[in-house]
Amino acid sequence: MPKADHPSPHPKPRVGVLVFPGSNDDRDLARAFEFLGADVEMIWHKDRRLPQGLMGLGVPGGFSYGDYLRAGAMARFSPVMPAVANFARDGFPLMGICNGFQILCESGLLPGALVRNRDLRFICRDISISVEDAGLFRGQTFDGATLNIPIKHGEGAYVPDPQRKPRVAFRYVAENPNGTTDAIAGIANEEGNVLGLMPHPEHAVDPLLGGTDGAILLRAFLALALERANSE
Amino acid sequence: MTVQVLVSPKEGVLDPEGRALQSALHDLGHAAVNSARVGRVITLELETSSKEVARDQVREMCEKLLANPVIEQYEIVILE
Amino acid sequence: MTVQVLVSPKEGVLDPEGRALQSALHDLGHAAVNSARVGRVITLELETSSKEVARDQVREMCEKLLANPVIEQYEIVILE
Amino acid sequence: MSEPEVNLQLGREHGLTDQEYERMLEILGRVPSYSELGIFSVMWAEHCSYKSSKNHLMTLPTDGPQVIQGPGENAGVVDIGEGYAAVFKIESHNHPSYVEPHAGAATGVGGILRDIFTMGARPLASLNSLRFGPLDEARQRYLLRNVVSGIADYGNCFGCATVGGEVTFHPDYRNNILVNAMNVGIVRHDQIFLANASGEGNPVLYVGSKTGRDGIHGASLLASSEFDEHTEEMRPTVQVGDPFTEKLLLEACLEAMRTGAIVGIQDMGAAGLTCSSFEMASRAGTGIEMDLDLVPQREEGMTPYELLLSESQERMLLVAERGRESEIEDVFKKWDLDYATVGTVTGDGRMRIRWHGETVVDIPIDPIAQAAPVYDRPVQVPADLTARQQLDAASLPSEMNLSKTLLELLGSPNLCSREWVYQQYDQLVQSSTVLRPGGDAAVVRVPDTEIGLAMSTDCNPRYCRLDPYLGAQHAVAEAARNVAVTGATPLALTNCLNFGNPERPESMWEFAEAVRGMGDACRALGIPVVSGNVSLYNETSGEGSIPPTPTIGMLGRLENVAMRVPTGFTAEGDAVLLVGETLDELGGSEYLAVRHGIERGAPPRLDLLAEKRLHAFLVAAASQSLLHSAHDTADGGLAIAIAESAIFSGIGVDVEL
Repeated sequence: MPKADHPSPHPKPRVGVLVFPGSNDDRDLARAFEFLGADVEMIWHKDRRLPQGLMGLGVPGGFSYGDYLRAGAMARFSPVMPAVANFARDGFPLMGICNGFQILCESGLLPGALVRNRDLRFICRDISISVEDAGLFRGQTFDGATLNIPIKHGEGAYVPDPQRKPRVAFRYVAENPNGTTDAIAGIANEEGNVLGLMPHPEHAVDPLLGGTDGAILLRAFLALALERANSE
Repeated sequence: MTVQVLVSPKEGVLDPEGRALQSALHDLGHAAVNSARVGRVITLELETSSKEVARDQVREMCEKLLANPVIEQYEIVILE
Repeated sequence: MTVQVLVSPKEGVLDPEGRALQSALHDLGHAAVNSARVGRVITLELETSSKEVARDQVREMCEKLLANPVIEQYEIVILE
Repeated sequence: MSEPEVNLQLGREHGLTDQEYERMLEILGRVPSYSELGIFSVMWAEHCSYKSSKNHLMTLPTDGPQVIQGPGENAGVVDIGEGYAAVFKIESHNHPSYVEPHAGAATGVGGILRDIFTMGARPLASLNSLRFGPLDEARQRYLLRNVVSGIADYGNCFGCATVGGEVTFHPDYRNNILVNAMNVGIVRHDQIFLANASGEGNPVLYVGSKTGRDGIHGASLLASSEFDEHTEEMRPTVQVGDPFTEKLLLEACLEAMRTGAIVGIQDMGAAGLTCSSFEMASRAGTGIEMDLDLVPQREEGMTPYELLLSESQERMLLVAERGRESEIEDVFKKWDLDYATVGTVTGDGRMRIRWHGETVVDIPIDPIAQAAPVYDRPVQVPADLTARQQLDAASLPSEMNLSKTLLELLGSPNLCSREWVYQQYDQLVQSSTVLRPGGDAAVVRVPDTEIGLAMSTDCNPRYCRLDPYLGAQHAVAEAARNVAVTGATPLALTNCLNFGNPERPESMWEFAEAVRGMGDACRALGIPVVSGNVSLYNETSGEGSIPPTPTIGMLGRLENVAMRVPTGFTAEGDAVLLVGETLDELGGSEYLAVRHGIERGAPPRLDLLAEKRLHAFLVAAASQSLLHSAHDTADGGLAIAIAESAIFSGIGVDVEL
């Protein structure tokens, strides 16, 4: 992927990408972050501690543990997860994409759960989502914008937990591809630093491969990571 | 000791499989089916021979892994 | 009338989900689990009140749709 | 241990002809043990021995400056520049997919993926070529739904993008659907691994999943005989795959290969342990000694016969450098995979297998692996062929409402959008997919380079039924054209030859003619065959065979992937050019089948020299950025091609006929 030809955020954000057995989009997420000028560390799920100086963490898409039993059900018990929970509690930004979103829900870092798509079929196509909660990204420049980003999943229908209402971050625009409640495509925790979404921004960064709206989202995430690091 | 865990979707929670199954059964002419719910049955072979120990162990497994309390309920059946 | 159908992989047929579940349970400290098999439980509400009619109807549903005879076996349980 | 007593009748039940049974006795100089009979039956089955097709396959061109490894290994390897090579193959899993569509299709994908990474390559893109009976039959919709979900579940979970392929519906596939799976992987030139068991004293290692009773006789009986009433009892032999374990197996194999301690490696596909061990030893001219007690087993009380013939999935056979096995063991333990040293390479060219302290197999390798029987089957032109090739186009009723006809054709099963299928596949993982499914060919970028690879699978079964020689040439030409319209230069092809029962002279004639036509087309276009697969006996007794289906998997190379040419129109005001001659040729057309329900006439004429110039023109035009888009006129003709270019991009078009 050619180096980004636009100025990346300064100083360089340093983010990690978790890798579970069965993660498939881990390298894609790392490549997208690097394309946007970040330093990236791959973190194996058996490590008990996160690397020093990490400003943000991506939990990638894929089929951790083959999605057996429930997508994300087994990954939450990996040795690295307690450190991930502490990292979130310290207010650092986390982004769970697709399987990553499922893992964050199963581990309780995000409320609710994700169940099988309404038509019981895997869906892979581009789709439009709207940004619902501007506060999440501290009013960064895309309030209310519609982003065109690919989805690819078989268990993407969000079911809210009546006791823990989610902050809705993204909704599908003008359609509901998988029967998700209130067209929810992504949510955030109360504090707003842990984000989970089904669409794959890392697959909408390189213009040669398709759209580039994913870069807008990932850049906003990197900005949050820098902001959190600088507030230490 | 054989223990079965029946994990099924909670009342009112999205059950795409159950709904798809009901319409498929109706298409096959089984109009008498008022509702269908699809869950998982997990059959475990446990080393222990005491029913209480087995039940406690399996309950812990359900709480931790086998069922997601947000969307599922479970029932433990000790077979023999 | 509520009828439950337990569908599980046939003996000898590979059960990848059961195998993954067993190793996960071991990792969680439940060493006493010798084996785990994962299948589907289908709960049907039927209009009829006769157990025989219900059993026959459900058996036909199993043969046609609910179970894949090549790799699965099924058991019908009449609840009430 | 009480094993059945081996005699001529038991040999017949294992699919051996009387002559083959006698030949076996000659080779051994005695009556074989039950396990030895099992080995002969799978090694000499059509599926593994190619005994009815070998003579014909020899006539295909297989070399060229770009060819690093031609047919004979697990997959073909071609140079693609900058020290990289593309490893690719297409294989069939037809019979298992008919018996259990979801598991059959899924294990078809698993098998082709292993053929690629056993050569040291990381699978980058998958395609599949699927053929079913008419869509208005419920059983065909059941088969389609489950074959597609099986391919999706396995490919998506494993993490290899599915980027292209084809789906065809024709009444004669009703009882014999076709599921051909193709994969393309990438490897550095200096990291290619071959499958030979060389080096006397080197340990033979078993890695991956445990062995069960899956798919016993999968290779020999199921794939080498027609379906008839007792197909039902064969049902439990279908294998079930685990894509999650396969992904661990991929990472573990590639990591183990980097240790430098691996001498040879082969995946356990058809006939599992038997085929892999025999082929590895036969390629290296060595022998193997194995102890079945050391094989990791999933079931209790498995007999040597079952262990040798089991087709449990996700298993590989390796030969390591003596003394360095522990380096390899560490890798497989890290990935939680089964590992066992099951034997040793010997120098005497024999296969010796022990079980419970007894020698159950002691037979020579070459007479079985190399010198399997080869048949020159009789051929006979189908009696009704000439009649079928007659078409009186003038007698066809003329079309009153062309718009309505066009819409009907665009909506017909063989011409309509395939979105319903490929939107179930992850087309994006590994961030390499430049042109997604739906166009003429998929285009992917080779990671860390600007090289593009274009790939397409093609075959028009109607053309092949009406003229197998010309039909096979059309398959090669169209696959090459689909690749060239994207701006890529056709490099090499793989083929999956799906035909009927070779013991029926008409079917054998169709096979012989198709291979002859394919060879001539490859020579004329300068495109070698580097790998492939033969699937015969696609026939149900009493109902005749499938249309001859020589599926072509074509690979092309783009110097710079950014220069690729998409399918749909891109800008208003652009001129639309038609390149090539349009002749009055309706023979075997989709129009005739959809509008008039007839399959008659000779396929269109094909000028291979003009075809070669067309490919050169397309590649040159693309490399000079002269084309905004390009689309191949194939099934459905000019009207469909123009409509698709518009539909694909949503930009309208004015045409002067």
